[in-house]
Amino acid sequence: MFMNIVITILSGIALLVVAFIFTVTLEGIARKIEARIQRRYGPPFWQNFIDIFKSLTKYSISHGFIFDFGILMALGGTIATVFFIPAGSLAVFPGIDNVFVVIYLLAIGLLGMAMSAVGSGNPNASIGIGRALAQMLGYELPFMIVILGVFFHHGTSSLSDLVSIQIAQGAYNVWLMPIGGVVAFVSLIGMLGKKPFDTFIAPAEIASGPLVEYSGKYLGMLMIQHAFATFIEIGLFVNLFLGGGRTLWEFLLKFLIVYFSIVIISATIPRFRVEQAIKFYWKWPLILSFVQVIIVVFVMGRR
Amino acid sequence: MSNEHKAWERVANMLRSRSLWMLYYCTGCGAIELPPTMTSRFDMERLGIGPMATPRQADILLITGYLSTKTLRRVIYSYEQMQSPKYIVGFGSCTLNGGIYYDSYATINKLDLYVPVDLYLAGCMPRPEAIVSGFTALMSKIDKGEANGWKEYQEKNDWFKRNQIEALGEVYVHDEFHE
Amino acid sequence: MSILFVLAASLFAAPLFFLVSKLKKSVAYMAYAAFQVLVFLYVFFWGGTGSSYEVVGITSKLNFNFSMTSVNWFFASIVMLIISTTAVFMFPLKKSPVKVFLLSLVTAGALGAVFSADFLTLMIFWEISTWSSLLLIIQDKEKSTGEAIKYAAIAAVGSYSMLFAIFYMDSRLGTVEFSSVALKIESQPIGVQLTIFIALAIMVLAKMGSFPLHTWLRGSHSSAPDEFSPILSGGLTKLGGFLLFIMSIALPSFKGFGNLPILNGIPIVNYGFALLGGISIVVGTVMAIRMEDAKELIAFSTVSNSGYIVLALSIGGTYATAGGMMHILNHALASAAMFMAIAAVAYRTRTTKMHEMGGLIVKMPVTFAVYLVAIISVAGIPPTSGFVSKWLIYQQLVENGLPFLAFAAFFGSIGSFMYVFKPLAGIFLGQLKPEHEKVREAPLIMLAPMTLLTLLTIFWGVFPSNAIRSINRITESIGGGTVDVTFSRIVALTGEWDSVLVTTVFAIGFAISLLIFIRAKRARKVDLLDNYTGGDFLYTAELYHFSYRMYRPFDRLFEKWPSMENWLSSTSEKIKELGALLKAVFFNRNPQVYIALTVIVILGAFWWLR
Amino acid sequence: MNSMNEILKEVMAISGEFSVKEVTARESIIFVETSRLNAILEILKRKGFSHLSLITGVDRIEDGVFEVFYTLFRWETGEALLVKSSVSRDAPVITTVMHLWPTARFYERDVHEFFGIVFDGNPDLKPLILENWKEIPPMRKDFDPQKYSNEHFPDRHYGSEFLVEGGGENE
Repeated sequence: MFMNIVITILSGIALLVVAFIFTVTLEGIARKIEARIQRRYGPPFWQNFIDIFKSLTKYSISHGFIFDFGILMALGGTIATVFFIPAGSLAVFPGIDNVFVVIYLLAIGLLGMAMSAVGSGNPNASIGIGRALAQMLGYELPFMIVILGVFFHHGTSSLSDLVSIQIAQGAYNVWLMPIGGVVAFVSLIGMLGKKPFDTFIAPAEIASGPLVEYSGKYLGMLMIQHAFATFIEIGLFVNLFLGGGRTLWEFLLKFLIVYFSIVIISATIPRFRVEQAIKFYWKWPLILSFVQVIIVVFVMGRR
Repeated sequence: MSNEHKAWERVANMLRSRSLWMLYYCTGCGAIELPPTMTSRFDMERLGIGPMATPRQADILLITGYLSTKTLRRVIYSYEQMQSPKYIVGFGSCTLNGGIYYDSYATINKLDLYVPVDLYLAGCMPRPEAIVSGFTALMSKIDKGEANGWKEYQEKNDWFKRNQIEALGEVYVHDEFHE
Repeated sequence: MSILFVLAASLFAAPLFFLVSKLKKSVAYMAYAAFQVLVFLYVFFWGGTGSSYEVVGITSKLNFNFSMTSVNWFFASIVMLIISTTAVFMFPLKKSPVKVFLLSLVTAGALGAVFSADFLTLMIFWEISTWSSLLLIIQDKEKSTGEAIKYAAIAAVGSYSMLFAIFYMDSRLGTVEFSSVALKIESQPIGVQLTIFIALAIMVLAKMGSFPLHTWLRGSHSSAPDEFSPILSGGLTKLGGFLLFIMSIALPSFKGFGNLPILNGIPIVNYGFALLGGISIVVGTVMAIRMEDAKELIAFSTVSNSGYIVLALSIGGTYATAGGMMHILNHALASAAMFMAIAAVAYRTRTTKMHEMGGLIVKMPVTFAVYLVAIISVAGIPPTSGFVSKWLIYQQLVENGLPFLAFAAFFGSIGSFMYVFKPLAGIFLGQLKPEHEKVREAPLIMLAPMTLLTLLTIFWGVFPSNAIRSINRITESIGGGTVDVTFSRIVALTGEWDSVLVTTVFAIGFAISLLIFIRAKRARKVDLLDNYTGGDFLYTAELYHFSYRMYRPFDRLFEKWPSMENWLSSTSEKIKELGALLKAVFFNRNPQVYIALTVIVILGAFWWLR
Repeated sequence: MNSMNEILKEVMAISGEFSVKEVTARESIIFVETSRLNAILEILKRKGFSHLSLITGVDRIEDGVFEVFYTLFRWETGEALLVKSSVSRDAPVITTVMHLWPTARFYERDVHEFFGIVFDGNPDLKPLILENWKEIPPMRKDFDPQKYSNEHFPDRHYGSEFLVEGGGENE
């Protein structure tokens, strides 16, 4: 009994370190890709590490208790969710890493940041948070309907079981449910808040939205939270639809491919308005997700 | 300072020099030189310098050209909202000695009387090459730990405040648009 | 010490409190609160000892039957918990003898309804509490009679349909007892079962405030006195849950409608009823997002959450039933805590309009904490009990594969992030309004019940097994499946999760971020006047608190949608004109027309009744 | 569409002679005393010069007068007309034209701030651009900006080392 507690703790720490280092380097490379698309060189790929640690060394201001507590809640919730994402062979809680728990634990992070941003009393922040929550209603629905189909077909909603089923079956869910895979990919772009759907942190319109009053260490902590959130969301997609990977490296490779395709898409598309984004998500992705789920439930049936 | 603290400070300076965030606040005519510096021709981002929307997140405040008394009040307010360590870069001769507006009733002639300036860029207005070389000079200055304008502002604060009151009468003004 | 004694005591206590409060209000209120708490403790701790059954004969056929099974105990303890905490909570609020009389009548009615063993007693006691709540709504605000009439009209629709169901049952089955009806109903033809089911369903929809009959909730809540709203949304709507449970789970509606067309495992009638619940989730969420008054917003969140309960209990199955019952408990706790927090704020600031307040976290931190935990539970986020019930409902939706109901459930839970956050941002965060400078924290007597509800929400969130075991006892008693629960882990068909583990992992994450926070340089505290405003100076900070129509882009999406309330008010206009026409035709002045009409009616009655 | 000269003749017929100086085919200047200024502007507006594009002032300190310019513009033909009138420097008061063009309110406020000309009838002669300005209106020729700048904004004193080495150490 004591041994597997030590193993879970060690694999938990390993997962955190892998998640942090891998995602932040990936974000650095993504900045280089975006620069190349704009025909310039872009910063070195370890630039994001420097930005994070520079912010942590700076002085900062605080707008009171809820401003601090919200950030701690955001980072704490997101770190807690990272433990529930199996990364290839590195699964910290095999069997009890339920997808609904992951999605709703991620909501703690959003709620914490929302409280702290509005607690700063800046109108830009409240407008940004209003947009973020409204947009969440847009991209979350198609994703949830599609994964409902996945759980119905495989009869389980635990991530590690889904991964082992897909590996054993040899067929990834993206081949079994191609429409579902496309819909999940599109709502993944919304989840990450990448270019077409980043109205809530629009620097030109609302002075980077919720981030307007964060300085120094708060900014560093939020950048760490953003890195972990990216790892969770893309890890969720890879595990659910691309079979997660037998070894850690296979998982990381799939993670990299998905991330760079999103970066390339987001580097070339201008920003949506919020109601356009919601209307977009409630039109095609939602209809396609219903089509997919009906196919799965009534045609394919259980595995 | 204990040598452990000094070592930590050296690492921090190395980090600060390679990641400078510039505030989106174009106070004068030199601001038009910044887009070419940021975009693909001169690509300021490869030095780790990028634009930021709010003073809370920014490290550098660019005073790009002549500085009227009204703008100086807003510059002081934004500078105090920025978080130290923070640096100010003065563009062109108008911030050095008043430039062609030396005899105007509205513009100030010597910027570092009111806010501590870490780097001046000569030229009316400095072209992108001058700006990039200026930034690399600022980066090496930060790396060596000599860019301490923000410490000066804290230590000699009353001297700065006295100059500001002399030139502006009062910094926080009530105007008709904000009642 | 049987149920009868408790019921009789609470019924006769009502006039007693009225007389006492005529002399000394505070003594009456204290006695009322003490009585309610006593009843709650008695009911809660007495329940576990098996079931007892008592009959009160009034005429040969008409008698009241009361029973104390695990179902009665579960609902009785929830309703009494809400009523007793509100009784303690309302001490500082405005007191009046009529109010304490009506409140104790409401309690007596609710208690009787919850202990009932047959539809008739349930109906009678339920009407006692409905009528007294009807009078209670118009106590505070002057112009609230319109809202009360709307509530009375819709409640009447419900009670008449239930009355019809009772008489129909009596004529067809010969009995109205739950257990005997359950036995006899299978042998009946489909038509009979269908009419009973639909008639009872209308009563449930009316009293719980679900989709077609939800328009009364907003008006009655916004005009009800602050101390009555928690009881109305936490307690009385749960009686609807009690009837729903009896109707769809106790009377085996699944076997009864077995031979109707099945939609992956659910008979078409139940699926239609669940669909109504789903629509009520979506309507409640969308309307709640657009409200500007905190009490109306929470009223619509009650509409949305009662939609969840209707959806869960009508699709049946082990996990949806457990989820539905757990959701009744969670929503009772959470909405009572939310209403109490808003009432505490209104007690101090005299308003419930969100954009007239701001920054009250500085003045009322404990109320903020209570409200925060309540909205985390309503939004269904893990460390609180709200997530447990939603998770169970999702398991059943996944198990049966119901995409449209699942869409409504997901829409409700994600939409709830938006409308629960709006009062938090509008009332507690942002800059403090100058007139609220002297506002103090709510009195201790108000804070105690609120914190009790919060601790219960967190306790059942971290250790749901405690609540689920008592629900298992209920489902076992009527032969349903049970959710197997270890100390911290809940196991369902399509996955399991460990609530204690989730909470500890969240605590570890919180500790790591606290470590980073402390390791870095201390932050300089700055008040909300020193904000980034594009370089310009900020003097009237409270103008910068953005909370009026916080989700404008979302509102613009739903501007052109038809609204249920306008449709209903236009139909009521038409009915009024029709009434005027009839009045002109039949009720003219000369008496002969009256005599002729009455004769025709009597003849018709005789012909029909032969 | 009658040309500008015919319009001016009609105006002269109504309100008496005034001198006209033609700058280009489509632009000319007319000199009017302040007493007739309002009537002529009103007639010109009716005759087609509907757009007031600018009010500005010139300080003729040697003649002791302020000249106030009203630049009118005619959309149909694209002709511009400068109506010039002068006001004495020591009592610079002129009636407002806000009743003809509401936008004149800000032009008059600007001219009042920088020349000190009072437009009676304009309710809103607050300072428009300068903040906390205590001196005399700065556009007047008897105001010395150099002296103000030296008093309020000290200059950088270039010591000998700057001139000799030509700023070597900035590399």
